[in-house]
Amino acid sequence: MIGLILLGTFIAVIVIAFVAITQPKLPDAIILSMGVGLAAVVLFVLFQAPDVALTEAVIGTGIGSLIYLMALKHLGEQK
Amino acid sequence: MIEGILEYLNQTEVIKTIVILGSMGLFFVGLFGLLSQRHIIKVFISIGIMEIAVFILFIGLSFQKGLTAPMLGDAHTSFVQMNDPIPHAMILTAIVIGMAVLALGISFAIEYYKLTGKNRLDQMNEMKH
Amino acid sequence: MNIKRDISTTTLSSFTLSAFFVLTVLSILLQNIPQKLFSAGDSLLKLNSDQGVANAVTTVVVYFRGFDTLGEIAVLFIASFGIGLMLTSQTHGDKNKVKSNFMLQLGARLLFPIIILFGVYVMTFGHLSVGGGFQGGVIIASAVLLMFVSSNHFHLSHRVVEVLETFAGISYVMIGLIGLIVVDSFLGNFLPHNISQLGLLLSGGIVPIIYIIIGIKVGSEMSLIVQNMLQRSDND
Amino acid sequence: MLDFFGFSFISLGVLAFLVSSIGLIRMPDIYTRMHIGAKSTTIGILLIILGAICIEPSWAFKLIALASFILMTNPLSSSVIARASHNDNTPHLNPTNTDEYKNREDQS
Repeated sequence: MIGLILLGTFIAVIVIAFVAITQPKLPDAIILSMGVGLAAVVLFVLFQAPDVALTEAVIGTGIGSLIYLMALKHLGEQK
Repeated sequence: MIEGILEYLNQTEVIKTIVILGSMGLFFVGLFGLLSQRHIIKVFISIGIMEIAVFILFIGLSFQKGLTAPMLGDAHTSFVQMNDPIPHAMILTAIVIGMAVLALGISFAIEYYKLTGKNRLDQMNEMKH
Repeated sequence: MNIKRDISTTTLSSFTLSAFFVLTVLSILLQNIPQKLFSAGDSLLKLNSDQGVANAVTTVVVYFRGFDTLGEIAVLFIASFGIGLMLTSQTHGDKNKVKSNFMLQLGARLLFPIIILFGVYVMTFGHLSVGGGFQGGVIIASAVLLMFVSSNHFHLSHRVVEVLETFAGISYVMIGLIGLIVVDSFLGNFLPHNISQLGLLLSGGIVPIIYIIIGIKVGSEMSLIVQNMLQRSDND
Repeated sequence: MLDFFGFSFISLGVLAFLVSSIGLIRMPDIYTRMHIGAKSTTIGILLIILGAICIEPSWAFKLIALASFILMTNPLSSSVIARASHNDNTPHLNPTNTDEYKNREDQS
């Protein structure tokens, strides 16, 4: 069963990352990159690494969103 | 049929192959973004995705089916049949350091934007002439 | 996005070629994956069983790789220092253009001690369950971020952060030097660490103390990063 | 018997999440979408926590603390989203064009 779950989660990670990168709107791209971090949290839990999962959850969605949003506020819109 | 597929996917070699090919695919998605996008925030997002791909590869190669997390709990009272704790410790510090270095890079980009008003990579051509 | 317009043909073709090359090499390599990748993990787990620490990751971070963790904290300090140097702000005007309303201020004031308490819990129980100093420090920094976003008058005292950070850095090195004198190794475990006391709060010798010190250091540095990145926004 | 109640509560919670995601696709503008996202997510998470309490009664204290935290933060975030979009002059769509907040002064 764990092989099937791993396969599905990897496909989800890759699809979310591709959509996040080819997204023309910058706020949507930032939100979707946070989604990549959350899917990576699921993978770390499946790999029996709860410490790494907690770290990635706190940093990838707490401080990381702040840093990207501050960059968006200062660096302006695309085109 | 379905049981056959599940049995095939549960083998150790197949799980390791899924980990290696999946994280490699995620790394190439990040590399594609780094090469194709021009806005500076998209470049930083691509670098973050490549970082996450490396973390997943590192943790996933140390994972073995049937072993538990390296931690004593209610059901486990001795340090046997556990996963390798060394990659977990290394990746745990690498995530924190990676986010701090990313913030440093973004602060450089903000100061550059305040000085020159450029936020796209194809406009940054001061070194050319 | 239009792929043909945005990327040149050379880039795309070289990208495809390199991906194809890597996949070919991988498919050759994947023919004979060993069942078990050999590493030092098993012997480390065996060593770990006389430390009195339930979480093996904590032992590896703080005790076996303690000197590396000191270097990583130095990297974190230099990154925070660089951000403070780049994003210095001179004026202190109104932080937000729109005033935050009553409900947001009250909710943030209610949530702030709960999040701080959770961060301290994660920091203190790092050697018994999931968590540790890095995670707890970042949780405390996120509580500071919530107060910065909600309130207009909240200000982090620079002197307090400076004292905390200096205390944490100095006490880390001092505990290491005491271990060098007493047990003949840097960061040696000189406090009693008996395996029979496993499960108590003060069971691991110096391991929980050093993880709390790491938590104070990471929390103050991440709070400084948050303050610097938010204060830059008021003098556009 | 308690397990049966737990799993049925968890199924109801997942059903609430399904209804919420269908509503997020179907609703026209940001205010109705925010309504859907906040309300039915709260119901779904609370039902799932109730099911978990029924299955594992020794975790009840931690799960109740988690539920109270969600009950505190979820209305706060949705009200902040609504206020921000109103201050940003996001347009109302036709069936929901009542704006009772327009003539009211901002008093913080």
